[in-house]
Amino acid sequence: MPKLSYLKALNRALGDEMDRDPSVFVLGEDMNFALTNVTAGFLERFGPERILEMPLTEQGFTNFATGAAMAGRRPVIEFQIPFLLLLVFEQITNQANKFRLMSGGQTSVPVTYLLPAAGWRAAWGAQHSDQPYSMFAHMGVKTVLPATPRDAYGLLATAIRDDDPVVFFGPIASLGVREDVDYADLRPIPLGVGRVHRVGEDVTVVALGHLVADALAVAEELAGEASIEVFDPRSVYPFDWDGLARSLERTGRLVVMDDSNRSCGLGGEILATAAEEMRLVSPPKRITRPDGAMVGAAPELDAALQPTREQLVAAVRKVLKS
Amino acid sequence: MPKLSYLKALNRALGDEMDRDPSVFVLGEDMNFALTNVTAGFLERFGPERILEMPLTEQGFTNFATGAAMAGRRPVIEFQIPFLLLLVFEQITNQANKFRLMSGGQTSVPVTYLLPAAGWRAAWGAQHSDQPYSMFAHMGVKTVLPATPRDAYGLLATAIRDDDPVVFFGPIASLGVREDVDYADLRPIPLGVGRVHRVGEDVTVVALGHLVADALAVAEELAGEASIEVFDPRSVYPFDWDGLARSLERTGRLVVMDDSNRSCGLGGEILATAAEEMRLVSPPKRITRPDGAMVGAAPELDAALQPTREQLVAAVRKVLKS
Amino acid sequence: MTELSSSLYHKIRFIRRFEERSVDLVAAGEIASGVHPCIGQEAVGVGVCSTLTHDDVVLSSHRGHGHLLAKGCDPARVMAEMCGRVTGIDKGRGGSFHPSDFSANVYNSTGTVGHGAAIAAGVAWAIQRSGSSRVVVSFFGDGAVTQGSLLEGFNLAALWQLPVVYVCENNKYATTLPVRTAVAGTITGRGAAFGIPSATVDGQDVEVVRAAAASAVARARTGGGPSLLEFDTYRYFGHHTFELKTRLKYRSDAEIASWQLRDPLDIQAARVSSPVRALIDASVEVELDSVVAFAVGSARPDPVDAFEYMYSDGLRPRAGVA
Amino acid sequence: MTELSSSLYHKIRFIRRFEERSVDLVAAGEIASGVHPCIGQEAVGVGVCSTLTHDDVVLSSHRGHGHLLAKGCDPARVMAEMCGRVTGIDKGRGGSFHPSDFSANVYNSTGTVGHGAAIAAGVAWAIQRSGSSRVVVSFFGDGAVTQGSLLEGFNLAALWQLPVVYVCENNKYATTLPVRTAVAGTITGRGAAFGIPSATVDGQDVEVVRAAAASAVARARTGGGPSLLEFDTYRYFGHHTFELKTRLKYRSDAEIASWQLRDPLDIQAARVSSPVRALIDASVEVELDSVVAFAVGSARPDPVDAFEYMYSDGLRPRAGVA
Ligand SMILES: Cc1ncc(C[n+]2csc(CCOP(=O)(O)OP(=O)(O)O)c2C)c(N)n1
Ligand SMILES: Cc1ncc(C[n+]2csc(CCOP(=O)(O)OP(=O)(O)O)c2C)c(N)n1
Ligand SMILES: [Mg+2]
Ligand SMILES: [Mg+2]
Repeated sequence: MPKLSYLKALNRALGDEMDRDPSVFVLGEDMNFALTNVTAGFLERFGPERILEMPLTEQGFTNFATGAAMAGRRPVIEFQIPFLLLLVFEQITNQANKFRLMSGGQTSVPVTYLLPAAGWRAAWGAQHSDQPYSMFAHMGVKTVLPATPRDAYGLLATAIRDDDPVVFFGPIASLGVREDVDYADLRPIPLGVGRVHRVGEDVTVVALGHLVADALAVAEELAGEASIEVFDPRSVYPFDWDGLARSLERTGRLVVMDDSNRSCGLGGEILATAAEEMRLVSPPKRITRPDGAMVGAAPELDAALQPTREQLVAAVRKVLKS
Repeated sequence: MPKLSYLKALNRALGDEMDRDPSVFVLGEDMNFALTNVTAGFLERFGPERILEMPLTEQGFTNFATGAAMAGRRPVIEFQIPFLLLLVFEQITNQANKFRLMSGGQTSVPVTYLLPAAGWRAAWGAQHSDQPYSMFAHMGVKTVLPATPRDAYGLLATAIRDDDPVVFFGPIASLGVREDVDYADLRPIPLGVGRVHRVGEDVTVVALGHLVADALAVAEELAGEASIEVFDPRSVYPFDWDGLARSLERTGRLVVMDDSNRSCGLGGEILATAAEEMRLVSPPKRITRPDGAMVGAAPELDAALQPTREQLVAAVRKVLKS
Repeated sequence: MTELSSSLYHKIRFIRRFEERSVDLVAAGEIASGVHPCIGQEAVGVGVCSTLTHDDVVLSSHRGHGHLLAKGCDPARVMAEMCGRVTGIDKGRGGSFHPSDFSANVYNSTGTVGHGAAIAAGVAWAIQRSGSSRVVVSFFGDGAVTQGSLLEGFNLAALWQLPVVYVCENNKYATTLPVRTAVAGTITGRGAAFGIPSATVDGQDVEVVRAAAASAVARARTGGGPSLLEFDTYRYFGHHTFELKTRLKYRSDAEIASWQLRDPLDIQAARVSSPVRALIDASVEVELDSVVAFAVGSARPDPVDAFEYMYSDGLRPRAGVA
Repeated sequence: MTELSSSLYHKIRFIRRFEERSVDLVAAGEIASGVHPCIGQEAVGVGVCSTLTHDDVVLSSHRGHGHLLAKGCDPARVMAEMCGRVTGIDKGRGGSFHPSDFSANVYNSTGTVGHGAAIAAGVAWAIQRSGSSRVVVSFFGDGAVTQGSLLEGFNLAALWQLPVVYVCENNKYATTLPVRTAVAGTITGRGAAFGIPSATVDGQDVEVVRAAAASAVARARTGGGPSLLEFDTYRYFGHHTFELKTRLKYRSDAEIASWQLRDPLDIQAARVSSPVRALIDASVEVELDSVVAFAVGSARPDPVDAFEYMYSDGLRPRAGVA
């Protein structure tokens, strides 16, 4: 079976959707040279009418995409840097995501916001390394953060076909990850449906994005001590609360590993919902970035602000003991 | 003792700080006519050099304030509508709030972002009624949401004197609230220090902003059934975790009433931190807006998305029973 | 052209009286949001929209009632929308400020001042690429020209020579802010900077407006690209009905009176014989009686429907209580 | 003026070699972020800064090494910053992309392209109101002129006739994007639209740059308000050192060669006698040896200091694990 990388999966999903539906087009910066490689080969394949090179004008082209979507197109906007999603935060959350409601259902805004570069970039500094996915969930924007090439393919296809705005976070740290896939098996994956990567009995570890690999490694490492279930929600919003509840029904213990900032982040939301509504036999724990984590530009310092496997090991042991 | 309204408290705190420190100035829209009344009388009192009328250019004047702050001034920016804080979200969270770190401590950016109109406005529609304070906490921006005129005075004074960016949320629903105060008692209130409005033994109700009044009313109403402690954190970030822990040490039961959206909101953060680190003898509960609450423009519909006293009563009873 | 003259008079008269009726309905508590009346500016919307076909698209503003009526929306359903009724063009989810009506190709009226310009560019791009000769008109005020996103929209429209007509209704104020104190340089100069043919035109004489709009629309329809038309106009009423309470003195009675000397209604009335006018005026009152009756007589929305129309797939957000 | 000519040559030569050395340090793994070299554009920063005093303020960009050195920052501490060392101008928190050095009045280099323009206006306003005659220079590229916030800054600077000189280094590309495909109209036309005196000037001849900058700076210093100078220049190196790996073909070798015929180093060299040049070149190498030795020999930051400098009051965010 061919090995498909996460990056290639994005390229393939986007290309397949463009073949399938002529209303799908891509816009963004450095499109003509496919700087991120997500659209490698597309200019030749689909032409400049469907691969739109944009000026350095993110708010303008985000609103532009909203207009094109209301006029029947399915824009996919590629953003190169996480903070660009902060720059267009109002245009996505307060405009694109509300126009359907405001029109009483007359229109919909099927735009996909694709960030194939989510997370920390060593030494790129404070302004380039945020993980804003929790805030899109807070604002009710459909948001996904797939961990594997197969899930990346399936959720990007779904995001593009969805009639509402969807933000797709692809972790920098995952782009090179490869997976054996039978291309025939690649298909859309529904929003809000998590995936149990590993079945376990003693504790549920929830992880997303590139941290799923860390969770699986730790589960292996601790296999002798405990049976760890690894649950990847895959979608940040809507969230697979039923899937989480099913897992906790069995394990009753919860540790979350989440790359977003601690305060009001997804990790906290998972702990809160579990504590309020689900079975927990011991206090849950989360491993996140610190509150309002701001990285500088020195890798040593910044690495100290990222969640680690050691922290996960300690948290799992703690939760098992209590 | 004179009765001081919340709105008057803002006016007084701002005026006192401007008297005290000539580097403090105000900028915003419709300043020359003090549309919000926060700066009523200031143009005459302080002159156009310190009361700056701004064009409709929020990102520009937010960056402008950042520059003025780096050059030694203490700007207070008034925003008339909650979503304007979404429009300048990047300028506050990814620029102003990071420049101190990025400079290795060489500079600081003492800007106060004052929103004297936080929350739902009946029928003003989907784009005018958000409560974004949880997201500023997520990004590590100092954020306050005072509930009473005295606290509003004290926390606005503190926000202005603080050397970092601080976002001040003043709830629309609280602006008319009046309190007997001895002006001599008005003084700065430190960030991150909560206030126990009512001591209780059985359950801790955490409420912020205009919901504190609802919490107190419900505490009265249920006085016969239970002894309810009402805790107002006052600051959203930094949060008074020690104060909450002290309260839970005694009550062991928690209900949070929070006007922000449910997913990844402050209410969830409080439940998560309590569940992870504090004493809880029964599952905590929260009353919030729904996930990604979007109000329309019909008051009946929108009111159905706001937290209510009835919900709080039910939640308190539930928590007491379990 | 008395045919045309009287039909233009009819439309202006209708909008004038519609606005006056809506102000009454605000006082009567039927329009909870209050309104931004276009009284004094009717000739702009009427003149511009008189050059459009049903298929042409309009993006309106917060002061949009006149645009909607001139574009052919059902007045009864527009008024019902303003009253937050389920029979409204947006089922009560858009309201007076931010309506849309796809049955008349009014795509929306975003609440973020100035941001409609780039949305319009996106709609125009999609239309142009679909091979149609439809034209997009984007209405905004003088306040919008200091919003960077508007200029980002200009750049995109000019780069790709899109079929958009940008219509700036320069009514001299943004709320209380005089345009001359907010706009450095000129409004038309901003269009010229992007190579967009730009002109300042009398906005009080509907036939002058129509002539200017006709050539801009013809240019757009025939592949000549975008235009910017700045119409000199004035609102006789306050920015919003709240000015009935807050007596803001940001302009002199003399200034208002001087503009009333060129009332668009009088200017056009002079071109219509008094008997014809009498018939029109009477018919307008009759029609408005039924418009108001329909609106206030329509059902209010049921609070249980608060989640309706938020998402295309019927996704139901979690409620604010578990 | 051979005194001046040779000192200008000296600065250009120093920056050219400094950049070449930094590219080596990227290859050597000492500069983890990579760099955006200004090779080919040195005359702009040198010519402009040669007209400034120590007290004048510079806001730089991501391609800012040349600006910093020309403004008088300590080269050893700039290089140390790029290497993420504690001896760096920002103690390793700013890095190569977003440095500041208040000891030389370089206030910052925000990562949000185009947003420095409004920050500069704020600094200039504060300076002007303090009665000082200091001037602010805001550097940005051709890519920045399509960012709405930049134009919002122009409007504010023009409205209040602030002492800012806007310097656009038009090096023909924004990453891979050719300026002619991104900018409708002209760059200077954008200044003119706001009534800002604007000119396009040769950016390769440092003495021409200096002359143009001198008059703009004099205008600002004497209350004449802002200016916009668009310098025609070119970068010989890629956008960022990542281009050493990704072989992007967005420009022809012939184009690069044609610009190398007007290399700012050669142009200025021709004005300096060869013996003097030989002395300068030799001294530059000696100095750069110690610059590099200082940088790579300096201590790396200690991970425990990751929270340093985030908040003025020493607020410590909660860690990512409880
Ligand atoms: C970006 C933004 N800033 C501020 C507001 C608040 N606001 C609503 S209407 C308005 C005045 C707009 O003036 P103008 O564009 O001239 O239109 P007019 O009201 O005169 O028709 C303002 C400031 C807003 N809705 N959006
Ligand atoms: C608002 C914003 N958009 C995109 C980026 C990513 N980015 C960094 S530098 C750059 C190119 C800037 O080009 P230009 O302004 O011409 O400066 P140059 O690199 O040519 O010196 C881009 C797109 C950014 N940092 N900020
Ligand atoms: Mg106006
Ligand atoms: Mg460039």
